[in-house]
Amino acid sequence: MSLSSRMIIVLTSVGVLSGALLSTVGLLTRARIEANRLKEIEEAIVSVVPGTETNQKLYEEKDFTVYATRDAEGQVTGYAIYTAGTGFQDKIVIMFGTDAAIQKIFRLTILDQKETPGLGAKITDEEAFLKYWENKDCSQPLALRKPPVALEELSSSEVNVITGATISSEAVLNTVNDSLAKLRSLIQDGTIQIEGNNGQ
Amino acid sequence: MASKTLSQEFIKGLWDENPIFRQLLGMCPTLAVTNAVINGIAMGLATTFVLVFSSIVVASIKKLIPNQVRIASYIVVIATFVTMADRFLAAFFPPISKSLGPYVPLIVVNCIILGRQEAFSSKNSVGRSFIDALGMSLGFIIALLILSSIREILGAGTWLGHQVLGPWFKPWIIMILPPGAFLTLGVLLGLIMVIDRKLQRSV
Amino acid sequence: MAERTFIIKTSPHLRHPDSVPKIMYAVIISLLPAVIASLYFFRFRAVIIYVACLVGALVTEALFLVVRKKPLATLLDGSAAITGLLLAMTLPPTLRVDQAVIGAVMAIALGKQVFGGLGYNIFNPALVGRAFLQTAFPVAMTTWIPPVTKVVNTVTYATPLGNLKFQNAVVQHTLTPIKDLFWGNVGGCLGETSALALLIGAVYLLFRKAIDWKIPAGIILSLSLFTGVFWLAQPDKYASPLFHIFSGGLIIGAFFMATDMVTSPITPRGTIIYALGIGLLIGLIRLFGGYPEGVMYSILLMNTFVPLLNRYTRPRILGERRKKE
Amino acid sequence: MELLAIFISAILINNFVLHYFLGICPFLGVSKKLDSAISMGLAVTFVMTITAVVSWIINHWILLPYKLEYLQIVSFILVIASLVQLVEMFIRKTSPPLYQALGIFLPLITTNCAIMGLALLAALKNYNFMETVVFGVGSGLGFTLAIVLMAGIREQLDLADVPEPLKGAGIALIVAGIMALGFFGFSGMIK
Repeated sequence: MSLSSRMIIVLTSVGVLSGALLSTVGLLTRARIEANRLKEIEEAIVSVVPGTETNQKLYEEKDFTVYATRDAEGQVTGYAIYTAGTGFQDKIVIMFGTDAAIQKIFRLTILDQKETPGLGAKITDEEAFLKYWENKDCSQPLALRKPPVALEELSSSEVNVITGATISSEAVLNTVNDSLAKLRSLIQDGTIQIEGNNGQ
Repeated sequence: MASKTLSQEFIKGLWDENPIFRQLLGMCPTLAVTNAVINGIAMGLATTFVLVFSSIVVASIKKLIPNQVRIASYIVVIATFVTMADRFLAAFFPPISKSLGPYVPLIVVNCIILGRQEAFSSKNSVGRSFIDALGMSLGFIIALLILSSIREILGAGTWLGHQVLGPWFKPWIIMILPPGAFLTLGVLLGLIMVIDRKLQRSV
Repeated sequence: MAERTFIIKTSPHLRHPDSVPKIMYAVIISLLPAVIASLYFFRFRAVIIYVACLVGALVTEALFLVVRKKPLATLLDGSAAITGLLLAMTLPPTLRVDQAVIGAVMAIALGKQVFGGLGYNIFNPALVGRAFLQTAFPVAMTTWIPPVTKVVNTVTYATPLGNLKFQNAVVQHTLTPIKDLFWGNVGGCLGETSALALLIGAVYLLFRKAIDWKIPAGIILSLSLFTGVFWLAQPDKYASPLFHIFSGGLIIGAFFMATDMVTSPITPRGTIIYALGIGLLIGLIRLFGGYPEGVMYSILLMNTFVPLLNRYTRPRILGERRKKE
Repeated sequence: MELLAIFISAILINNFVLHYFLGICPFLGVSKKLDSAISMGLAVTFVMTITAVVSWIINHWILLPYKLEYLQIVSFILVIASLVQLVEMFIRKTSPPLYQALGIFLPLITTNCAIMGLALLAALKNYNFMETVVFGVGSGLGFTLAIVLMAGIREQLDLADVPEPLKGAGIALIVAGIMALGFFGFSGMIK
């Protein structure tokens, strides 16, 4: 056998064997990896809109996805918004839930962030940050309270800054305010419509 | 080459030819994933899987592969095992897969692996290559463990997630950030040289 | 101090006729007004941090000298003391003693001794120590208290620059008056608050010709130009160049840290680029970065450029021709 | 605006070497001499830009539409390896001086994790075509900046009395650590 034909045979068989092995592995793991990804989103949606049983993707673009959430009876409970903004180092990926009239934010959770540990990374901390986001009035853009005050002293549309991590706190705030504006305009121009119960 | 016993073949990876401390190979994952011990261990095991199986495969098919296409074939073999490791982690350990990020797929360009195929498995028997790969992997895991232990203990006050330093200790956050990785490995390499010189003198 | 002759020392004796200890002690003397000011403004907290940094720096230096079998007399050349002193002056008064010691150890070990000691270091040792602390303890390094001379009734307290960046001080009309910045009646790092005290020392150093006037002049010039453009365009949004010069660590950085002979360029053109670069980076970080203050980062960043600046701005020797490619 | 942010971030904030630890082997190995560091940096930038284009096309025209994402690693590494070969052949034919300058560095680039890292990160960050290209150029320039600064410092350190055990990789890593500290100054500069 000549050298070049041997080379071709060897390379082809290595490629075919590896391809066969990989497609088996790929197919075996695909469902599970997809399920893992969906489960993460699913859990986040349930956590940001209380009483959610099912959800339906209404709109999707890069770093901005809107889900309609429904309770056990199929009544619309609100919107879950998946969004992202730039923080101190890199992207902060956020999920938050509003009521169907977009007047109130139920909860907010951080799905991914690379902020400074012990400082900006406190945006994932319930006590330092997230608890101030519960049940906020979002009919107007939210504002950041600097320096932070006790929970009772915050007005209904204010959230606390994290001391020493103004940039990270502002990044979350601005991302949320921008997403709310975007959601409203998408509903206004009819791009987003909920079938049946529209929550009015 | 054959003068080494199998146990010597195994032991050499731990110290004399330790891939990180002595050969300075595979620095990217070493620096990137050692911010926590659990990440270090996961990376070590994933690399071990790839190295051991690639070595076995390369050693068993070495006679069939013409010299001209050997690198290409090795790369395909390595990439196959890396993909398997990556998919496995993503399917069954999603949090670890997420925190290791692109560094699992990057095992494919870890110089340790291609280096061992070129330098060892392509010239030695399957058994010997297996032992060599095991030794190198263990050396790699040990290095990752040392580095990640230092970084996690100083940087978070914990080891494998358990609190080891008291409340008086304020974590040095720098240690789990990139500068801490560079500084720790730099100082560690210096210390390894000092120890090695002491050992050589005492021999 | 007695003249010591025939002692072979490492550079910078190539660059200056003065002996190393003579310059070093001149620098220490020039820092004293600011040290005294900080003792006045922050009292016993200042004392603790000065002691911690000085002891940490000197002990680390001594350890390295012993291990590397170098003459212990080098310890008294004043350079380690300056590193300790300068580091302490750039720390917030609230820092814990052990944290201050860690900073001093890192300054000497990672900033100076790993390179082979005085004359070989690439980065300003005090700033290496401070950058280490800033990244290791970001919260402690940004927790401020007002000077004892100032009565305030809020719990948290911001530096003038922090106030500018995070509280929109210009828009809110709460910008710290230049007068307070000048006297030092503001919050901040120990030795950086009083512009007056620092300038007294700086004048002494300039008079002694112990530092190159072009460096502080270049830094102030480019910072003024950069901040001035934005200020003139939108005075209701940006602070004036004067505010930027007298706030934060600019004076101490420009006169006492950027001028470090070992870590600044040796060529005249290199020196000018280096100084202008520092000023520009400070402006960029203060106006658009995530941190309110950028003096430390700017000097460290320009330190990394110094070897390249030295190489590419080497004056041609008389008669030498440009090499043809 | 988005593109400018990606560009600046890739050079200064999330620098490939100082933040992602990619390309550490050439960063330590080829930074002893300034001239070779510059050539290496340019070679990497060049290959990175092409890789960005080709890997995006493969990912978005072949792998994703046909649900072959599990072939990403294999196809990226093969593409990079053959790309480097092609580039080497092309430069040798068309520009001998450039080949002289970059030639010996090109083969080294195949196993350079920065190139593979670029392809993987661009896919992971879900960049569109233009963003991927800008990310590729920026990352290459970021690598060049880091390796050139390091080479300047190491040439100067040749004259320094660095403790024996730290000579070489040890001191280079410590310098890289301090450089990474300095680069933190750019954090938060893009919004």
